[in-house]
Amino acid sequence: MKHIEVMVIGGGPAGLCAALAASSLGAKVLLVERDEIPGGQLVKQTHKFFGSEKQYAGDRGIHIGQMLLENVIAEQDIELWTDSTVLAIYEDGVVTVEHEGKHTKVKPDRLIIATGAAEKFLSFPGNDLPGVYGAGAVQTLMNVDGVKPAKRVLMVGAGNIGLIVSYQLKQAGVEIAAVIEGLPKIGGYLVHASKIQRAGIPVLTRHTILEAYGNGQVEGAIIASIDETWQPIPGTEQKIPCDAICLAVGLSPLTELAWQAGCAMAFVRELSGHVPVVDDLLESSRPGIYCAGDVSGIEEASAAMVEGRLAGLSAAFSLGYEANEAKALQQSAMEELAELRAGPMGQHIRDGINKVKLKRKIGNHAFENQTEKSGIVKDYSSDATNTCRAEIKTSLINDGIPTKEELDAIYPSDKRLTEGPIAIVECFQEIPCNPCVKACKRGAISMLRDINDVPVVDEELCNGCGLCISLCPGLAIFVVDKSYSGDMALIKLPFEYVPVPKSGHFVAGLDRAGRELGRFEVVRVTSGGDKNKTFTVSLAVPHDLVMEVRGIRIGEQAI
Amino acid sequence: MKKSYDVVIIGGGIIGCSVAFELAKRGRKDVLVVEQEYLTSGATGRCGAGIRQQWGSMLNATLALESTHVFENLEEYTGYDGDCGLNQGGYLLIAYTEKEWEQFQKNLEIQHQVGINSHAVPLDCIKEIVPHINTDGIQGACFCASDGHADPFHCTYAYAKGAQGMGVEIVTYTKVTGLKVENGRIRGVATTRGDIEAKVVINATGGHAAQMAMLAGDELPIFPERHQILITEPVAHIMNPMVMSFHRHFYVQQTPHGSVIMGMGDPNEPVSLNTKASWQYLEHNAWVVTQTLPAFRNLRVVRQWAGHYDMSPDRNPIINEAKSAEGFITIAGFSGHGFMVAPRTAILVSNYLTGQQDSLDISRFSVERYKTGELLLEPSVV
Amino acid sequence: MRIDEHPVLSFERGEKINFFYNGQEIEAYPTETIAAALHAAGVRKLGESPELHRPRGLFCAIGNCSSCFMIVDGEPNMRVCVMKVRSGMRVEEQRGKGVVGI
Amino acid sequence: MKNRDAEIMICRCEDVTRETILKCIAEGYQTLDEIKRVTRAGMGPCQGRTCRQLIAAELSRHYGMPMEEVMMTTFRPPVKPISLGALADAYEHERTGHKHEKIV
Repeated sequence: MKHIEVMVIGGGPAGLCAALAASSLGAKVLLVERDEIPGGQLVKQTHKFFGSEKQYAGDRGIHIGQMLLENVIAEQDIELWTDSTVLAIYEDGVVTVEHEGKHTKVKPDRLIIATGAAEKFLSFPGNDLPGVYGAGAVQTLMNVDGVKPAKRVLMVGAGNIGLIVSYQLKQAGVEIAAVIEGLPKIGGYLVHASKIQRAGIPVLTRHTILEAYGNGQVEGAIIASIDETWQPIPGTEQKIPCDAICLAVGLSPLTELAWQAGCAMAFVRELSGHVPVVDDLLESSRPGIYCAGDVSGIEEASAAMVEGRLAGLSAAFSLGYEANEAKALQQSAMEELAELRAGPMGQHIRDGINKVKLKRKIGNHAFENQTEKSGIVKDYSSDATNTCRAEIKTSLINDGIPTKEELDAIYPSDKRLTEGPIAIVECFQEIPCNPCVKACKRGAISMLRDINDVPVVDEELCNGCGLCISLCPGLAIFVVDKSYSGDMALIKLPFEYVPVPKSGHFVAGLDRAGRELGRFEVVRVTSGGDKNKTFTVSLAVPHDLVMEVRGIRIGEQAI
Repeated sequence: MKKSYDVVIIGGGIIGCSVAFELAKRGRKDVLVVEQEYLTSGATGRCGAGIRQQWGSMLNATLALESTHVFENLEEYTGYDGDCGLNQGGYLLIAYTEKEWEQFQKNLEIQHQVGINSHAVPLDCIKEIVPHINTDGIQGACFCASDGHADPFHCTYAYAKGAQGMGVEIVTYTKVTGLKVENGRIRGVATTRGDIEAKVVINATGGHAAQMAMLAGDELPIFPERHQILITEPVAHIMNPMVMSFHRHFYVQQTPHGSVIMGMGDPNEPVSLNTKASWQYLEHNAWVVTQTLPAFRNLRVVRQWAGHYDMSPDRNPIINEAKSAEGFITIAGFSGHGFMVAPRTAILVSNYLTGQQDSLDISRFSVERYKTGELLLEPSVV
Repeated sequence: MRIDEHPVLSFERGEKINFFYNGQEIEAYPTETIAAALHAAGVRKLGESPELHRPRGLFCAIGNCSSCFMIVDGEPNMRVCVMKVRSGMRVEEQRGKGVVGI
Repeated sequence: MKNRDAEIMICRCEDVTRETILKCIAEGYQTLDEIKRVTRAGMGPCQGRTCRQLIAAELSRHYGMPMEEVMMTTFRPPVKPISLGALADAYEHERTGHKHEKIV
C-alpha cells in the first residue's frame, strides 16, 4: 500500500495545475493519468486559448499542455504515473490503480478528482455506424495521430467544440459539409463561427440530424430544419453526402469515481449533468476529497486550470502547508474564476454554481459547517451578475456573420481611414479574453471593466502595425490601410492554413460568408513566429472591398 | 393503494414476490407487496442466483429439488413473457479435504433418497466436465446436471407480474416505518405513503428481517452479513457448470450471456448491513478462483458488488409467526440460499396461510428449534 | 490518409513499421494507435457488435466506450483507440463477443 | 415503414436499441436500475458511461419528470476492466511479499 499526501486523479488541465499548486506549497503529490501522455484535452487543442494571461491566453492548448507537463516533470515532489488508470475509490479511502499492469493500492491523505468529461451521444437511426464519431475522437485522430478521419464531414453541434473542430478539420484539409445546431443560436464563441463562415463552411441553426445512412459505414446523413418544439419540419429534409458525422453535442462530467467515493451529487443542467456538490474551495461533501475541472461542471479549459490550481492549494492548505500564503493564492484563484465566468457566456455556469450552493445548504449539515469554517468564502457570482452584460440579439448569433449595423459601429471615422493603417477588431461578443489588449504596445486596444468586455480601438493611438492580428485567439482582428495607393487599399488578414501564399501570388478574396469577391495580389506575408504559427497576409484590394474581404482561398481551398 | 388489505408483504425480493404469487394462486388475492426501492433491489438482485440441489440435509434437498422443478417452467407457471434465464449447466462440487469428500458421499445418499440425479465424479473425469480446472489437491467431486443458474431479476418479475395479473398490488419506493400490533395481533403497517391495515403481515426483508420483527416485538436470531460478488466481461462459452468449493469458500460460473460470475464467503465477515464492495475481496476472490481455474487469469473483471446474506444460527431459513403479534410471519434467515429454495418455500408458506395440506412440516422452520435444540443442520454451505 | 503538412503541427512519426489486419499487412508508425493506423489505411469498420452484429467503428478515441473492441494478438476486447500499434502485431476484427485465449 | 427506434443504438456495449428501452418503459419499468437489469443496458464494459444519460432522458420524457429527479444507478467498481491475473498477483504479493509466478 502506497501512502501519499495528495493524490490527483487525471492529468488534464485541472489535474496538472492541481498537482503543481499542491506541490508548490510543499505537499507530496501523486498524479495519475490514464493516457501515455498527460495533458487531457490539451494534447489535441491546436487553437489559441482565450481568457487572460493568468490562464496562458493566446498560447495554443498543446503548448500549454507541454509547458504544464514540463513543470510537473521538473517538480521533485510530484510523482507522475502515466498509462495508469484509477479503478475505484473504496470505503476505507483506498484508491486502486492499474499501474504497470499491477493492481496497486494507494492511501492518500487528500484526493483531488480531476477526471474531466466524456462526449455525449445522440439518438438517431444509424448512430452507431462506423464513421459516426465524437468530435473529440476526430480531434485526437487529426491532431495527435496526424490522420485524416474522413474526406467530408457533417458536424453536429455549434458549441465551441463543434466550431473549433470544424476549423481544425479544415486546417487538416478535410471538407466540412455543414455545421448543424438544434438550438436557434450558435452556442460557441462567435469569433469561432465567423472564422469558419469565411472559410465557406455554413452554420445551420435549428437543424437536426434525422439519420445516418450507409452500407457498413457512413455514406451520408439526412438533416432537416426543426420547429420551436424540436420537431422536424416536413419537406425540409436534405441529404448530405459525407463519410463522417461528428457529434459535438456536449460533454458530460466523468463522475463515476465521485459517486463511488460517496460524494453528494446533484443533477445541474447548467453544468451538463450530475456533478459532485463542492464548496467554494472545491471540497466535496466527503472531507478531504476535492473535485476540479469538467468533473464538477463543463467549462472551458481555462477555468479547469484555475479550478485545478484552487483544489491543489486547498488540499495542501488543509494539510497545514503554507497557511498564510495559501489563503491569498486561493483568494486570487477564486477571483480569476469569477472573472472568467462574469460575461454572458458564463451565465449558465453562474446559475449552475448557484444551484449547487443551494443543494449544499439543504444538504449535509456537517458539510455546510465545514464550508463556513474556511472563512474566506465570498459570493463572486453575484458580483458578476451585478454588472450589465449584453447578449448578442442580431443575426450574428445565428450565423456568425456580423450585421452592417454592428460593423458600422466599430469602423473608424472616414478621416482616420484615409490617414493610414488601422486595426479593425471584429469581436462583438462579451467573452472572457484579452490578449489583444496585452498585444498592443501602444495601449491602443482597451477594455472597459474586465476581460469580458469587447475590445475598443483608440483610433488616435493605433498605428496599424498589425502586431495584434496574429495574437488574437479568435482571429478577429484585421488591419485596413486605405492610404496604400490611389486604386488599391491594403487588408491584412490572419492566416492559419497550408500552403501559405507567397507575395506576388494572386489568391481569391472572400467575404465574411466565404463568397469569392475577386482575385487579388498578395503583397506581403509575415510569420507570427515558430510558436505562434499564425501568418499575417497582406492583400491589395480595391478600396470599396477593403471592408468586405476577410478571407482568402488558394486554388480550391477556401480560407 | 388502498387503506386496507388482507395480506401485506414487506419486501419485493424473490421471497416476497413468490409468496404473493402463491397466495393469489390459492385465492388470497387481496395482497399488497411493499418494496422500499425497486423489486430485487435488495439481496435478490445482488445474489449469485445459483440453483443447487446437492444438499446435505433431507429438508434442504427436498426444498431445492422441488424448487428446481418450478424454475424449470417458471415462465409458463407464472405466465411471464420474458426469459428467466435458467441455464442448467450443472454444479461441480469439489472437495479439497478427506473429511469434505466423506461428507459429499454422505450427501449423495441423502440426495438419492430424495430423487436428485447427482453423482460422484472420478478424479480423472473432472476435466471432462470442466476442461480448464486445476485438479491439484482435489480429493473428490460431485456433479448434478440439473443444477444451474437463473436470472434473479426476471424470476422475481415473473412472480411479481403473475401475482399482479391475479390482483396483487405492488408499491415500490415505499418504506415500512412501523408495525401496528393490538392485543397480540398484527393490525397493519405504517409506511412512508401512509398507514395500511392488514390481517396478515409477512416479513420478507432478508437481512433487515430481525430489525423489522423487532417493530412487532419479535426477537429473531437473524443477522445480516455482507457477501461479495464479481463479474467479468462476457466471453465466448468456456464453461458449463457452476464450480463450487466449500473448503475454499467460492463459487464460479459462466452465465448464458458469457460473463463469468463468482463469489466468495469470508469466515471473518462481521455482522453488518454494509453493502459496500471491498478491494480486499476483489483480490482474494481472484486469487482463490485462479488457483482452481488458472486459465481464468486472462478474464477481466467489469464489476464487483456486495449484498447481504440473512444469516441464521444453523444457516437455514426461519419461518416464524410472532408470539407477540399473531399474523406477523417472518420468512428469512436463508443464509445465502434463499433464491434457490424460494419457489417451494412460497408454496409451503401459502399452503399454511390458506389452510392447505403440505408434505413438508412448516413448524420445523420455526424459531422454536433454537430452544429445543432441533436445529436444521446443513453441512454444505459457502 | 495521413496529414503531411499542417499549419500548426508537425508529426514526428519515426520509422515505418508493419502490422497485420485480418492477416493483411499494413504500414503504420509506432506513434500511432491501432485505430489511427487502420484509419490511415482506410479501414473504419473495426468489428461487429456483440449481440446484433452491427458494424462498429471508432467513437470516443479516449478509451471511454467499447465501440473499438478488436482482437489484438489473440486477445479480444482490446480498446484499439488507446493502444499503440507495434511491429508484427496481429489485429483482427472482433465479431460478437470475444473469445478469451485460455 | 422501417422502425426507426430499432436502428437507434442506446447502449453500444450490450447492443440495446431505443426500441427495447421504450418497450421496457411501456411495460411499466420506472427506473434506470430496473431498465439496466431487464435489458442489460449500462452493464457492459463502459459501465453505462454513454447510455445512462440517454436512458435517463427517455424516462424523463415518458414520465414528464425533470432530469433532476431521475435516479441514477450505482457506479460499481472497477471503472475499467482489470484481469483476474493482475488481481490475484496483488493478493499473492500481499500474502508473501514477493511476486507470484504466473501459472498458465
